[in-house]
Amino acid sequence: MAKMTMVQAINSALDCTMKKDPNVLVMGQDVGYFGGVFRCTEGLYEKYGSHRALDTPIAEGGIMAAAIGMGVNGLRPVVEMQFADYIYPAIDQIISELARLRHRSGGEFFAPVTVRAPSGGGIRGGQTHSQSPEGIFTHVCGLKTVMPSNPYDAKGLLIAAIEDDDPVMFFEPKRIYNGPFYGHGSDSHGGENKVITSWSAHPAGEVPEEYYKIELGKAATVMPGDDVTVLAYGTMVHVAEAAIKASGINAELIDLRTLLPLDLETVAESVQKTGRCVIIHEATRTSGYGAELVAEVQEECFWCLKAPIERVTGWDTPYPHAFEWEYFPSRERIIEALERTLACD
Amino acid sequence: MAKMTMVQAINSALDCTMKKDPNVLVMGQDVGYFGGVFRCTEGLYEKYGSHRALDTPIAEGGIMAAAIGMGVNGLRPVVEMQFADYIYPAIDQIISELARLRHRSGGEFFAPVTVRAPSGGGIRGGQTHSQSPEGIFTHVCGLKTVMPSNPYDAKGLLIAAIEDDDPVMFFEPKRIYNGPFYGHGSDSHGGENKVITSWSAHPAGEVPEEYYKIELGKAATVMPGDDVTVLAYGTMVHVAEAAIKASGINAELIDLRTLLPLDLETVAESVQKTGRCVIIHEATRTSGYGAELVAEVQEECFWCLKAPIERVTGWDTPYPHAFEWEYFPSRERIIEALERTLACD
Amino acid sequence: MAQPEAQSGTTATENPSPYQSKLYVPQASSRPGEAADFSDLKIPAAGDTGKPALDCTATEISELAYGLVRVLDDEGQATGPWAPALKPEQLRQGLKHMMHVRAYDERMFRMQRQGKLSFYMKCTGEEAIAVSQAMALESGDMLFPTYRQQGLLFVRGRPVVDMMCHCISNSKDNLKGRQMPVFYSWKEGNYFSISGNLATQYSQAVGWAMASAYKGEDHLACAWVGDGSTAEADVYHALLFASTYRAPAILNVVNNQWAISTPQSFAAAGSTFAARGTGFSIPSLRVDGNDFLAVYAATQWAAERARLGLGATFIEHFTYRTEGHSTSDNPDGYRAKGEGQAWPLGDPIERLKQHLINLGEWSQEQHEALAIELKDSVTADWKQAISYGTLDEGPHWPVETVFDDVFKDMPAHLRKQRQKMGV
Amino acid sequence: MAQPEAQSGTTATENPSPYQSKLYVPQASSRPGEAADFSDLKIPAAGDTGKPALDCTATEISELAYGLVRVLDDEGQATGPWAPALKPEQLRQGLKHMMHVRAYDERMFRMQRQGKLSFYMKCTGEEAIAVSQAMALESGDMLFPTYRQQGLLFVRGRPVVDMMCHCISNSKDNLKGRQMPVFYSWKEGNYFSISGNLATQYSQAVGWAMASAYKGEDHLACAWVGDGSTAEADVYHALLFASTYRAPAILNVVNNQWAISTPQSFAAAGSTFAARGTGFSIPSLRVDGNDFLAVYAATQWAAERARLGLGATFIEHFTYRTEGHSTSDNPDGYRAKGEGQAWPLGDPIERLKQHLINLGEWSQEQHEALAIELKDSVTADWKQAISYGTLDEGPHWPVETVFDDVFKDMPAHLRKQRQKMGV
Ligand SMILES: Cc1ncc(C[n+]2csc(CCOP(=O)(O)OP(=O)(O)O)c2C)c(N)n1
Ligand SMILES: Cc1ncc(C[n+]2csc(CCOP(=O)(O)OP(=O)(O)O)c2C)c(N)n1
Ligand SMILES: [Mg+2]
Ligand SMILES: [Mg+2]
Repeated sequence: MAKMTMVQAINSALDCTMKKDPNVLVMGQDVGYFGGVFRCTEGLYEKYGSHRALDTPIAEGGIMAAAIGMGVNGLRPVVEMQFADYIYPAIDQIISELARLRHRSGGEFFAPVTVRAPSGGGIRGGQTHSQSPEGIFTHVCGLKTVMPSNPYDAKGLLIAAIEDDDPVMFFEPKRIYNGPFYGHGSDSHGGENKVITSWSAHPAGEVPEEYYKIELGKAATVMPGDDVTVLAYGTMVHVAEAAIKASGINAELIDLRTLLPLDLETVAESVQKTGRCVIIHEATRTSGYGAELVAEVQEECFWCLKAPIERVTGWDTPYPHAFEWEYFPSRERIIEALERTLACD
Repeated sequence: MAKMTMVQAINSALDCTMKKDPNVLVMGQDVGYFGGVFRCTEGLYEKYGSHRALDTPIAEGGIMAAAIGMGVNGLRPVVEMQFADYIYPAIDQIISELARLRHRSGGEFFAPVTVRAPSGGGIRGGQTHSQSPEGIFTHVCGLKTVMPSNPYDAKGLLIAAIEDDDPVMFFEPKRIYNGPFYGHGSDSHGGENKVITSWSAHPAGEVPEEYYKIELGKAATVMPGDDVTVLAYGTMVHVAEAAIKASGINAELIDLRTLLPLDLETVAESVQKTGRCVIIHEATRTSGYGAELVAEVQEECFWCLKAPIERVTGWDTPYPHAFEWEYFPSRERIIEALERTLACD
Repeated sequence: MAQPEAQSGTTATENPSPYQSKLYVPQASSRPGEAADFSDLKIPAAGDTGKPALDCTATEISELAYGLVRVLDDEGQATGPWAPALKPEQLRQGLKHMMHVRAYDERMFRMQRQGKLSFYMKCTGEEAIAVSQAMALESGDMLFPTYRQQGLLFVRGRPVVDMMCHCISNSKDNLKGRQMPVFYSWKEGNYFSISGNLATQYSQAVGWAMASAYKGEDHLACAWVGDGSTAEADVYHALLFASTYRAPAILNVVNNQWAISTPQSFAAAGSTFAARGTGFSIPSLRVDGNDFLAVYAATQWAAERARLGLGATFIEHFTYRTEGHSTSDNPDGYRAKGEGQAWPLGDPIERLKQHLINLGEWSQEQHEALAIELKDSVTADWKQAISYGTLDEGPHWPVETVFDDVFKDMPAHLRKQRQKMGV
Repeated sequence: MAQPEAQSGTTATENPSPYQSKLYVPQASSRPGEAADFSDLKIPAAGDTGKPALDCTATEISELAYGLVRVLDDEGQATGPWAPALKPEQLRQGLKHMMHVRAYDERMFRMQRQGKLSFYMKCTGEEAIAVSQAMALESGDMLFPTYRQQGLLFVRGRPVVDMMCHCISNSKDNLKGRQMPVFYSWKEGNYFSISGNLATQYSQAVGWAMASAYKGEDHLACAWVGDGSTAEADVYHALLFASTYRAPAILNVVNNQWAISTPQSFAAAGSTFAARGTGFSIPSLRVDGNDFLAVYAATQWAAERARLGLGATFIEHFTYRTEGHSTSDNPDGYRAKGEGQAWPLGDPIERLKQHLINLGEWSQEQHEALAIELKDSVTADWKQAISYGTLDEGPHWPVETVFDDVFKDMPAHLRKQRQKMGV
């Protein structure tokens, strides 16, 4: 066991899989010599060479196409998109090709590509370095979509993703790369939100150095509770946790970890118990993944519901540079939603 | 007034706006000399010349970028994507640029581009000529998304879209370009589904030859009813209508027409009355636009709901060539959902 | 190469615009009512083009990107440095494959017209490209075709019955009824699954080739794209990645001069397609695509380069789409009726036939007999294919198999949907 | 131009792969610990390159895509056919703008280090490009810049205070706190809103130019992209559409040889960037980007071509990114420390200064005085800017204005969300 940040845990996952399987390679902009703009691929170039820690031209569509071709030819490429915001130039290759290949070829061909992408806001990146596009990918059949919330999960899920024979979209909440974020003060700009909390103080910052996997498609119950179920993933797991603690409400917090396939069993079991559900994500609200969660939860648990299911999400606006703390679903907004939900009878 | 198919109505909308405003032009693959693979731009080349019925290279991303630049420079380009399935190469330009331009420039710049795209299945087009990607665009703030269900609406909505200063995604359900489709026999392959019904027999096939607009953001109540609200758009409006009639259920059928902004008022009013809601779309289920509708309806109408909101949708698979009638939400599946919903008390 | 002469493309008869547009819009080679005319085309004589060293640079041979590698002259004689050393038996084999493709296309087109297929696409006039290239490659080389390279399957020995079964989505369709006709896939023959999305696989081919190099193997990837489709971003990415990583790939452009109704002038950027490769340091050739021997030689040259580690080659095959784009269009609506006849590079089958006759290795009688034999064989194949089911009547794959292969293992939500399907 | 010599890119020290990889991976010009060495560069002497006719074709001048248009020689003398007829007053103006940009960059970079900005990007060493090009264009021409053409704003007269207010998202930020620093927008100055997404606006510029032609106007569009960003599809589309419709556009590549940590060798395809334009029939030039006069002359030539209806010009500006990519990286981590010093084309400010001194129109004293004046002016501007608010403390735009401008008129769901924001 070692103390690791999420960046280190991701790096360790890549290292473990590259060591185990010569068909695994990482590729993307600045991932080779430089080790990645967020340092996730640091040291891999030195260890595995320029062919396996492969720098690429700045062409997300070309990178994705090359990765698909490599995947068809037996390799397991792990593509880094420098920011999730820059996935769109590659989305035709992802949707029309990567996701569909196995089905359209009657099972003859497939490409086991993993796409890693730092996503979400909180680093003052403005609208083009803060997006959370995961919802789009959950609408595309043939893709699995994952977002870890801590170093331990990040490593285990990433290894599982790389070894999965289906394509996996692996979104990394960059706000918590180096430490958890508890949604400090949405109204103060210079102050509390700059507090850097370290992963070393968090239990999930304990990460085995060796190879291990966490099965895709399994949620984790972060806090048990009886009165309301809170569904979150990525950075929002920690903000939700802080909000629940601050509110004193007896909430059950579930970290979805994998969005598709969804662990509906765990979710439904919880809502059947609590009768209430609040869903939290950073992405814009309309047609975000929260909508799908609402739809499934109300279908599965309709007769137990004591209150409308609430969504606490990013606003339906581009992500603003100066107002990120007002954009983020804050502790305050989560607490209000929890209280509104509990007030229903 | 004249009898028009949806193709003719769209053509007439283009003709009316081009006549009125020299800044309007149509552009896309085969839209000029040839008049479009679905004939929607027929005659415009002869009438307005090659500069205003503009053939383009096969580069959806390039076409979209050119249209944005033109829009910034005062024109109103109407882009035809030959099939909605081929929007993805243009999606970066749509999401990162078209949708965001006004906001990111503090209101300084905008591009009033309309994107027309034949969408949906039912013409044996297989997985790359049958998709319904509208849900994705409703997740992108800054875009309006429209899908008409008949010639009259198609013309009025398209003119409104072209004259709108915001970008509009205008999806045309190609199965009903030339006549409505009532979801004939999902179990017969050669027979009933080949029946071509003509628009001339349908009241909405009566279309004024002159200019008129239908305001975006307004739903239409197709059939009034008391026991259950059915939300649909595009081709599914007609299948739903046939299913409701066949079932004898006293359902209220709402044709959303504009998905974003959604006419939540009309929808909520209806569900508050009926207490039940069934949502129908062709697109794949998970994270489709139906999920957003469920989320909004349950939030607005929770206390009146007598049954879980049901979604009847395409399956979470690519659209299959040989099995389109099993893929389409059929009358049978809709009737089952209606009956299940009504059985709840 | 000079730019095409500046002409305003407008033909407006009733243009209410107050603007005096200065926008240039490209012209078509011909439109209905006009006389088709290719007399401006500069076609070098067969045998005139030199054959460069395998390790040449792109700029050293940049002239070849504007010329036309030709081996067979108008009389069917093979001439010049590119003439490949092919045995008569191989030539007859090539001729037979091309004729087989044509017989197949004709049958399938007719079956579509009779409502037995939902759609079909012929490659009439372009048979030499796929057939000759497949013969010049090795079986371990991976093919990334478009819908107009059915010839590859004939050379690699795919049973015609299987191709037909795919096209009618019956119980023996290896694609399980999921794909439109002609979007073949055949793993066993190293023939990649065709996508309806144009050009997407062109850049994947380069990734495949990079993986081949990564694994230290000698297989190359060979990819095709149409003239119109060259406009897609994937072609740029393919050229860039192939150059950057010196991928063992052959990147082909089949310039049949039309993209549905759109003439090549909208994609050609006032130049040749091959010329686009030079700026990427990829040696680029322009080849008479109706000349079986020239295509063979160019492909062999490119394959040798790839196997020697010299990287990719870009080849434009200059040909002509003799018939409509697909069963969905009538070309008389957008180009002069006689354009196909006016096209000066002839028919690839006729040209190879003449060559073989000149060599004394073939005769008109043999040719006619073979044509009948192939037609009959295709007819027999069709009968067998429909015995496994037809599009409208089935039997098909069980409908619930649509849920298979979305993922390797079916997740719970798909199992639930399959149940809901109620079959 | 010959391909770079074949070298295996691997530096693996502990590679457990059983494969003998044959994949070629490009090399960097230098990496830390190596000696920076540009001695392989073939740099033509100033004045040596001929100036073609405005109506030349791309292939006629293809050599210019591999050469380097230079006017100022090492001694600061202007020479050759490209030397533009600029008055001393204009030259001093250009020098002043470049010095102003540098002073501004230095100040802003320091302010970022002090936590006053979230991010900043300098254009040190590349000032000539934006400043000289803006001076060669007309005010009605539309600019589609990247984040490294701040010089355009200085020439067009944007108040420095306004630029600063944007960079700190304060109450006077014309972008209302929405954009990261340096993503300027300035409609009044025909300066398009910069996108964080690389290259997307390059092809939009061509659409803008097409609209200009459609309306029969004389304005051109001028767009920029970095060497690394040329790999994006938008650049291909820009070249293709500009060629197909002969759009009045100037398409620039600022080849500063680095894209964050990635050397130009990953994007250059073993050739020059300019060479890529020739295959699209777009006359393409390669210019000494640190030579104010050469950049001016090339731009003027391209602008004249556009206004004469001769279509687009593609210009590669060969320069060097002297500092880090942005405030987020340290270049010493990925390139040799001395690489900037080894770069042979010098500093654009120094070179123009020397030229003016040679002309007797400038002196070392004047230069030093101007530097101080500009530094002071930037300091005063900064003080004024922060008087309208700072990033951390505000005042900003009212937070609820984030809901404005998503649409022209706010729809109901956004009004509802604004209410929920509770402000
Ligand atoms: C991405 C995409 N855009 C548009 C289409 C529609 N489409 C199918 S074939 C075709 C023309 C292709 O022409 P070309 O590349 O010249 O190939 P050819 O048909 O001549 O062999 C078009 C526009 C498509 N299939 N995919
Ligand atoms: C689509 C996209 N991909 C990746 C990035 C991240 N990124 C920002 S700048 C940059 C390097 C650009 O290099 P270059 O084009 O050479 O321009 P320079 O910074 O040298 O001026 C990268 C990769 C981005 N902003 N957009
Ligand atoms: Mg073609
Ligand atoms: Mg650069």
